[in-house]
Parts: sequence; structure tokens; C-alpha cells
Amino acid sequence: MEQFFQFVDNNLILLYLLAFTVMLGFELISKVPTVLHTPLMSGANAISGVVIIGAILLLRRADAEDYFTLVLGTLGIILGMINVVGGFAVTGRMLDMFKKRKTKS
Amino acid sequence: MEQFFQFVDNNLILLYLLAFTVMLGFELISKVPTVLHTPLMSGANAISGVVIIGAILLLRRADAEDYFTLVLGTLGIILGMINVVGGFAVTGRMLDMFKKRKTKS
Amino acid sequence: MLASALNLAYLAGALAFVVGIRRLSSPDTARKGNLLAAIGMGIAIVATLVYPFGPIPNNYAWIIGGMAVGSGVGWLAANKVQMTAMPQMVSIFNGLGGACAVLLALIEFRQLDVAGTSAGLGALLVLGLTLLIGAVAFTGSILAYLKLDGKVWDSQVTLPKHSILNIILLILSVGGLVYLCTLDPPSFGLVLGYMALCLVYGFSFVAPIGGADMPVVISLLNSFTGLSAATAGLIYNNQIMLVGGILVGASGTILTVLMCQAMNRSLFNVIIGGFGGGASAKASDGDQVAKTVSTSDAAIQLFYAQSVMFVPGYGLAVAQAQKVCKEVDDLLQANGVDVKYAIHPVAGRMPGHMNVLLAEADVPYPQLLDLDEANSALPNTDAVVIVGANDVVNPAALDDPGSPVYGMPVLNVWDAKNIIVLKRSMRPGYAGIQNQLFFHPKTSMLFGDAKDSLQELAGEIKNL
Amino acid sequence: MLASALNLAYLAGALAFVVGIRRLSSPDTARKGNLLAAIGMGIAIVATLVYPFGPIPNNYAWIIGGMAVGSGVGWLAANKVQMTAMPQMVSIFNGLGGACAVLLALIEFRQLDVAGTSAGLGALLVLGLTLLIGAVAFTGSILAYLKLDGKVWDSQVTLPKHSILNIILLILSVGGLVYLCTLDPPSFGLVLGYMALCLVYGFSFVAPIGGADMPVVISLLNSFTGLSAATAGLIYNNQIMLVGGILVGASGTILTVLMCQAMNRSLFNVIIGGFGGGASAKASDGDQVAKTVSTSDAAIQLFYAQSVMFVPGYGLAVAQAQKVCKEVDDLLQANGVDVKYAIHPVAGRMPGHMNVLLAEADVPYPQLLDLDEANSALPNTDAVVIVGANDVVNPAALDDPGSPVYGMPVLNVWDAKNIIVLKRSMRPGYAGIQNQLFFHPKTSMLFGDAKDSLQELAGEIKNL
Ligand SMILES: NC(=O)c1ccc[n+]([C@@H]2O[C@H](COP(=O)([O-])OP(=O)(O)OC[C@H]3O[C@@H](n4cnc5c(N)ncnc54)[C@H](OP(=O)(O)O)[C@@H]3O)[C@@H](O)[C@H]2O)c1
Ligand SMILES: NC(=O)c1ccc[n+]([C@@H]2O[C@H](COP(=O)([O-])OP(=O)(O)OC[C@H]3O[C@@H](n4cnc5c(N)ncnc54)[C@H](OP(=O)(O)O)[C@@H]3O)[C@@H](O)[C@H]2O)c1
Repeated sequence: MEQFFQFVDNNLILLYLLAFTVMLGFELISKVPTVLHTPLMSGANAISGVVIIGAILLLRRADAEDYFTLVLGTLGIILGMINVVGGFAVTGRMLDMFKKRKTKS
Repeated sequence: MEQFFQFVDNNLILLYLLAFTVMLGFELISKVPTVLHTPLMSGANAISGVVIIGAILLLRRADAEDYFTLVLGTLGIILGMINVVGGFAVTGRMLDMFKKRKTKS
Repeated sequence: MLASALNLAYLAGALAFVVGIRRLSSPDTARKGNLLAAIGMGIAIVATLVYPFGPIPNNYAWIIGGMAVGSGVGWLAANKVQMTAMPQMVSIFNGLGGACAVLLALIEFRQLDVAGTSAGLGALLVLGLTLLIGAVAFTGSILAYLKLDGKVWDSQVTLPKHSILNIILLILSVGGLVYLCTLDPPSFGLVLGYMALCLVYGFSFVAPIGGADMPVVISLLNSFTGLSAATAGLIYNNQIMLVGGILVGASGTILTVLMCQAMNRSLFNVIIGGFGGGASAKASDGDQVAKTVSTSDAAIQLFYAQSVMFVPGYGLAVAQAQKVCKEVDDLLQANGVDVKYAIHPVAGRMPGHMNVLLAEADVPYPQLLDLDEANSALPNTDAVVIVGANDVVNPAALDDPGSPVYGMPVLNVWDAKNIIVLKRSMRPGYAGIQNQLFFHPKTSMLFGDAKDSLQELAGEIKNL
Repeated sequence: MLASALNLAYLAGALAFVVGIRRLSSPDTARKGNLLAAIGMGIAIVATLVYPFGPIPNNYAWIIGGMAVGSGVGWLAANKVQMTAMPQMVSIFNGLGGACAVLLALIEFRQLDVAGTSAGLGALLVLGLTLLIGAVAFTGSILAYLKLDGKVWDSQVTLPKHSILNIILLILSVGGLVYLCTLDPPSFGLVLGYMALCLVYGFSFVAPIGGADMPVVISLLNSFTGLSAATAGLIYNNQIMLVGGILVGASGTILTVLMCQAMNRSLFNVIIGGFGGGASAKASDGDQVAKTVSTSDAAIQLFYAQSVMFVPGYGLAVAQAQKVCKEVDDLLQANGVDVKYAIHPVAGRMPGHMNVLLAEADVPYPQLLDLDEANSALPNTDAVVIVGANDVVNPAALDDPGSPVYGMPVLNVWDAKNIIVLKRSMRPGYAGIQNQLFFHPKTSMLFGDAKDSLQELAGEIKNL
């Protein structure tokens, strides 16, 4: 418990940031039309690939002889990168439908 | 310039918080109907009275003999409190119009 | 532990602000939003009274005394003000918030000077900015109040080439700020001089802006007050001041822009002042003669109509004619006439102006039509009575690309069968432009103060 | 200085995420939003490659190699997938993001174990949470993919009393997390066991959920991946991971709720699984007989109609009948029939499903009507052709309060003059309930696979 309170006091601004980001996430989405649900989900999924940043940081600091970390970390980078690149590309393809929509209507 | 960069590096989370709060402020307002402009302005005005928090902090720390600070600080509290209380009260009165609206329609 | 609890209370207060503003922006939840924001403020104030603890003087007598006085004055002022004078009140309140920020900065500067310690560039910059922004919000709001209340006229405070003067004052203020930052600590006398400069700039900033644009200006100054609260939050490293201030700053800015958009103008255009400059293109456009109508003829026309629509505008507010208007409405309804009111979003001088006035006269809500509803009902309306409206029924908005109101959605009153216009003269309205509607074949003018005209109409209708 | 610049670049990346998501939520700006978010990600990755500087091993060969492989695979997969298999693809991508978080946590745990240093409660908690959430997102998404792709059937993976099993697994996982936190550092073997438990839980979490609810589940698992990215951000004290993750977590949650609302169900109801349990109230409701129609009669009816409206549903996707449907459409239009498509927002198995299919068949956008447009056009429509839709045209949504679809807005096809239904049998659709529409006097059934039926229709029309 003590540790929790200490965390609160030391990371106050972080807590504000978290709370406000959650609010912002809610606000941003709350009025999206149904047809955009799937592309939006896909785009958000691509963004969740930021976890790759962690894999890069990890690997950059890893001992050059520590093959366990190197191999698993590289695997992480591959998986994360598939999520990021594939995610944005799939979203783009989905949205191409809407481009068609625009020009013809 | 050096000081600016140092500030950036030391207050990174604060900067995120600022940027996200600005975004949130924009998002919150961007779809308000015209009739609510005046009450919303008035409500926001009441919130800007948070500056009174500063006046309270200042006065609580002020030397009990330092009459310059005590008098001007108390004046600040009075002005701030007028802003806060008057602001919320006026907003409430404006919005009472809408209550009438609701019950009859 | 208590400290953490209080820190979390602050956070809860900040979130209450966010959710409060969010709710304030939708009619169904606005009242709860206001309450929530007020609760957030209450939490923050109470938390500040006890935290941080430490062995400090506290001076609770001064603080509580000041809070009591401020609350009393604020409460009374808010509740005694006339509904129609609310924008003025908001403007004063906003100015006082700015003044509070100025006082804070001033006291901090003096303490630096007395202690003679150096504070660092960052602290000086933050203090100086708080003073500058707060001062502009203060004197600007006071002048806005005076203008709105009709105590000061634009011409009394505007100098020729005023915008050049404003640019000079702005440069001087910013220069003063930079200079202050180079002295660490600056002498208190110098700070006072800087403050005076900032106060003058605030006044001068608002001076050239047309009195009728004051709602926009108040919204802008409101976002300034928010910013000064945020910079003051940096002084005390206090997150709720920071976050609350920034929220108000951001939402105030957007609100200002939205208000300008609703009038089809740019913020820059408002700030430069002097609306209506190049607008006389069509004003001198002929020796057309407007048709007039006698009170008794108008009364007969309304009495035998199936449906009548009132279009209130700024003139209704000037004449304070809302109650008499409701009287005529009641008389007509008693005779089976279907009576509606068409509320244009920017009729009057503040958003919701007409709603406030008509609510005061107890006009029930279902009788009020918004722009779209009114425009679809107008083709089936027998008679339109325009009570002191002008720009909001100007057909130039649809067909004259050179007109300053071009592009603004207006009430298409010419779709109705007959139009009766109540105003005092052929003078233009807010935008300063002629209105071809007055020369329309369907239109007849009934000149005179709106209240008098409506009173006479009521008398005639009773005698029918 | 460069460090500050990179920190600001991170911030810019985070803002690009925010603005990107904002734009993704409106059709006009969605494409730009996606691009902006991708740019934000690019900035963040590049910044991470060079910052922090320091004398560290870097291992650029491994990193760049991994990035190249990942990019290649991702790009190919995204571009080679069939339009109709996109939800599956998104599900896999999401699972891989979760797997990445799992690997990160695993490596960090191992380094703790190898070094034998104590890490502190906070760090252990954050690592354990990252592993738990990431693992659930990983195996859950993979199972969702398998179900969507028809590779696994609900009954194959669901045990009786499955929700009790899930509660037990959840308690075990959380208990494991708490236990790990008490060991500082925990042994790597134990961590592997914990990971296995979490992976099983993710699988079991999704198992009982109906295959057709997978889009909702993917959205939920997507918000889990976001959360695991955020907790991983806490490990590295990296703000963009934190902020990006939280954003996805929050918006994913709201999106999930919105999707459930669009189907008139609660999230809880979806997660518990087994839709349609108590829904058979009206299913056995009589020995009513549905009227059938021959292909040639149907062709004549359509050929001589003035206006025809297609109502596509999930069956169109199953039969892959979109191209043939367009062919019939062209034939009818060539004969002067006015052809439209009514797109119900939840027709098919993912939002926008019908739009994707019809876009693939090059149906021009103006022919697509949304729910409201279609419902106002239906009374003036001569013939409605329902192509594998069922729940979205179920009148029980309007008049049977006991029905699970009650309250969902539906297409009021019974307002049209004639209704032709193409489906293979009298079997119910997604909600598992009977549809009285099939017994409606205006309705005639044309049984058979939608693609075959349409092909025959096309043949008949050509011969007319
Ligand atoms: N609502 C807002 O938020 C807001 C804010 C700022 C500006 N504005 C602007 O204000 C304008 C509002 O349009 P509006 O049609 O309501 O008003 P308007 O165009 O300003 O016209 C008001 C008319 O009322 C007449 N009038 C004044 N006193 C009167 C009296 N005692 N009895 C009878 N008539 C009287 C005036 O003519 P006489 O002098 O001949 O009597 C004048 O032509 C728009 O241009 C809008 O952009 C609105
Ligand atoms: N769009 C979304 O986001 C989403 C997500 C999850 C769930 N849902 C739910 O899915 C449902 C969608 O409604 P819907 O009307 O589109 O579909 P539906 O109610 O599931 O009905 C589909 C119908 O298509 C027929 N069908 C299947 N294969 C066929 C084939 N090859 N040829 C011809 N007919 C075939 C089936 O009947 P036969 O077997 O007799 O042929 C079935 O009755 C709603 O209940 C909705 O809530 C939607």
C-alpha cells in the first residue's frame, strides 16, 4: 500500500496524462459511423504495434553475445513490424473503398 | 536555448500532458450547438477561476506579518471567488431556460 | 497517505472539469455538466486549503474571509442580474479572474525583489507571462463590459489607425517581458511599470472592436484568462490549475472560432474591428420605396391568418418587447391562429439571445422553431411578423456574393404569403447593409419602436 | 540538443496518433488519418533507432534485419489477402502485436533471473501484466482468426460449463501474477509456467464466443494489445508506447461497445457466448407454409418492375454472389429498371461487410442506400430481392418484445409491393430465430445457393 501511495505522489503528472489520454480516446471515437468501425479497428490495431519500440530499445541494449535475447528480440521485432506494416496497409486497402465512394457520389 | 532543451528533457511528460489537454479541449467543444455557446463560455469562464487555487497557496505560505501580500492576496481570493461562484451561478441560471425547454417539449 | 489521497482528489477535480465541459456542450446534459464542474472546483479548493501540510503560517482567517466575501458578492451578482444583462456579467467575472492572476504575479515579483534572490529564467518568464495575459484579460473584459452595457461607445475609445497603435503596444509588452527576464530579480518598480503597460494594452486591444462583436471578444478573453491560470499553475507547480487553465484556453479558442463561423466571419476580421466597411455595394442601389401598412390593417391581416410566424431580432431586445409580443401571440391564439417563433441562431447579439428573452416572457418551447424547422414551415405560413430583425432575414445572404453576409444561412421569410416588418426606420442592422426584403412585393413596413407597435397591434386586435 | 529534438519527435509521433485516429473516424478524412498515424509510427521508430545514444551494443544488424523481414511479410500479407478475408487478417496482425509484448516481457524476466538482481514490486507487476495481457491478446486473436476463417467450429473448442472454466483460469492467472510479484526475482522456469497459463487462458477466453461475434472480440482483443503496449511502455519508461497503447486501449473499448450497440446486444452477452439460447419462443410457432416461386416467374416479375431493391446479407458473402448480383443488376438496368441496394449497418459479419463486397463487384456508390434512405424508398419499390439476409429484415425487431433482435432497427421490406427471398432453406440466420417475413403474403421464397439462383435468374432475364 505504502508503495502505491509513493507511486502516486512521484508520478502525479503521469497519472494525469493517463487519465486524459483515456478521455481523449473515448472522445475521439464516440461519434464514428458504423461503416468505419472495421477500418478504425484495423487502424487502431496498427497503432498498437508501437510495442515494437520496446523491442528495438531492448535489442539495442542487448549484449551482442546474448543469443537468447537477440533471437527472441528479433522475433519480437518481426512480429511487431508485421503488425505495424500489415495493419496500416490493410487499413489503407479497406479505405480505398471509400475513395471510390467519394469520387462517384 | 540550452535552458529550453533542458526544460524539454526534464518535463517531457508535462509536455505530453499539455499537448493532450489542448487536443481534449478542442475535441470536447467541436460539436456544440449554437444555442449553447453562451452557457458554455460562461461555464468555461467559471472554470478559469481555478487561478484562485494559486491565491490560496500563496496566502497559506505568506508571512503572517507581510501585510502587502496578505492584503493583495486576499483581494485576489475575493476576485477569484467572485469569478468562480458567480460564474457557475450565472451558467446555472442560463441553463434553467433549457430545463423549461425539456419539460414542455 | 493523506497526501496521495489529496493528490488523487486534485486529479478527480481535473476530470470533473473535463466531463463537465463535455456535458455542457449538449443540451440534455448541460445542467449536470455545470454542476459537475462546480463540484470539481469545490474539491480542488478544499484540497488546497489543507494540502500541503507543513509548518506554514496558513493565514486561514484571511483566506476564509476572502472566500466568504467573494462567494457572497459573486452569488448576489449572478442572481440579481437581469437575464438580458448576462453577457455583461460573464465579462466582468472573466475580468476578475484575470485580475486575480495579475495580483498573484505581482505578489510573487515583489517577494523576489524583497528577498533579492535570483529566480531563474523559467520562473521569470512564467511570472511575466501570467502578468501579461492576465492583465489583457482584465482590462479587455472590463472594456467589453462597458461596451456591451452601452456605457462606452466605440468612437469614444477608438483612435484613427488604432490597429497600428495596438501593434506597437504589443511589441512594447513583449519587449518588456523579455527585458524583465534579463534582470534577475527585476526591481518591483519596473514590474509595476510593465504591469501598467500590459493593462493599457488590454484596453487598447478591445477598443477598436465593434460593440456588437463583444460576445466573440469575451470568449477570446476567456481563453486568455484560462491561459493565465495555466501559467500561474506553472508557478506553483500545480496540475489542476495547469490542466483547468489549458482546457479553458483550448475550448475558449475553439468556441471563439465557432462563434465567428456562425456569423460567417473570420476571427481576424472581428479583431481588426470596423465591420461593414466595404459593404455599401448595394446600399445606394436605387430610389426604391418601401410599402407601409397601418396598424389596423396589420391587425386585420394577422387576425384572419391561419398561421403567423414571429421573427424576433436584436430590435426585440432593444425595445424589450418580448412580453407584449407574447400578449399579441395569446390574443391571436385565442382566435385560433397558429403562432410560431422562428429563432435564427445568431439573431440578437449573443447566441441564445432570443431564447432567453422569449423564455422570460414564458413562450412555451414547442412554439420556437429553429432555422431549419422554420424554413420548412415558412411556405405554409400566412403572415410573418419581423420584430426588429434585419440581417437574419436578408436575401443578400443567398444571392449577392458581394455582401458581407453572403453565405450565412437566413430565414427565407419571402416564402410566406405576407411579411410585416416592425422597425423604427430604414436604417440597417448590425452588418450595416441594406436589406432588399423591405422592398419585396410581399413586404409591408410598420415603422416605430417594436414595443409601441406591438402594443397598438394588441389594442386593435382586441377591438376586432 | 539532439536528445530534445528526438524527444519532441516522439511527442509529434504521439500527436500524429491522436489526430490520425480522429480522422479515421470520419469518412472524408479516414485515408489521411491512416497515413498520418503511419507517419507518426515511422517517426517514432526512426527516433528509437538512434536515441538514446550512449555506448551500447546497438545490434543494428539484427534490428534492421528483423524490421525488413517483418515489413516484407506484413506488406505481402496485407496486399494479397482477399477483400473478404480482411477481418481474419486484422485478427492475426493483432495477435502478433500481443506476441511481441509477450516476448518483451519474457526476455526482461529472463534477464532479471540471469542477473539475479531484485527489480522491485512495481517492475515485476508491470512485466507480469504485460505478459498476461499480451498473451491473452495473442492466443485469443489466433483463435478468433481460426473461427472466422471457418477452420475451427465453436463446438470443437467449447466445453460444457465453459464460463466456469474461464473464471477459474482467470483467477489462476491473476493469482500467478500476484505470486510472481512476491518472488524478486522469480525464476525463469516459473515465468514460463505462468506464460503457458496465460496463453491457455486467452484461448479459452475466446472459445465459447460465437464465431459470428468475432469482429466484436477482435476489437476487444485489440484494446488488450493496446494495453499491453502501454504497460510495456512503463517498463521502458517510454511515453509514446504508453500514450499510443492507452489510446488504442480506450478507443478499442469504446469501439467494442459501439459494435455491440449496433447489434442491440451487451458486451457481457457477447463474451458469455451462446447467442440465441432463449430465442426459440416464436420459432416453433406453427405449421405455416412459405410460398415459393419459380426462377422464371421471379425473372418476369423483376423484368417488368419499375424499381428493384436488392437487400444483401451474410448469405451473399457465403455464396460469393456479389459479381452475379451485379450482372442481374446490369441486365435489369439495361431494360430501364431502377435498381438500388439497401445496406443495413450490421448486415453480414462485420461493419461495412456489404460495402466491401459490392465495391469489389464495382457497384457504383450512388446505388447504395443506407438504412434510413432505404426505408423511405421502400414504399415506392416494386420488388425487393433479399440475397441471403435474414435478421436484418426480421419484423420481430419491431413487434416481438421477446425476441433477441427486438429494438434493432431493420429494413422494412414489407413496405414494398413484392418480396423475393433467396436462401437455401428455412434455417435461421445469425440470431438463431425464425423470421415471420418468410410467411408474409407479399413474400415468395426462391430456395438455393444465392450464386446459383442469381445465375439462373440472369439466364432467364436474358431470354425474355
Ligand atoms: N447572436 C449572436 O451571437 C451575435 C453576436 C454578434 C453579432 N451578431 C450579429 O447580429 C446580427 C443579428 O441580426 P438581427 O436580425 O437580430 O439584428 P440586426 O440585423 O442587427 O437588426 C436589428 C434591427 O432592429 C431594429 N431595431 C433596433 N431597435 C429597435 C426598436 N426599439 N424597435 C424596433 N426595431 C428596432 C433596427 O432597425 P431600426 O434602427 O430601423 O429600428 C435594426 O435594423 C447579425 O448580423 C449577427 O451576425 C450576432
Ligand atoms: N455486421 C456486423 O458487424 C456483425 C457482426 C457480428 C454479428 N452480426 C449479426 O449478423 C447478422 C447479420 O444479418 P444478415 O441478415 O446479414 O444475416 P443472417 O441473419 O445471419 O442470415 C444469413 C442468411 O443467409 C442465408 N445463407 C447462408 N449461406 C447462403 C448461401 N450460400 N446462399 C444463399 N443464402 C445463404 C442463411 O439461410 P440458409 O442457411 O437457409 O441459406 C441465413 O438465414 C445480424 O444478426 C447481426 O447482428 C453482424
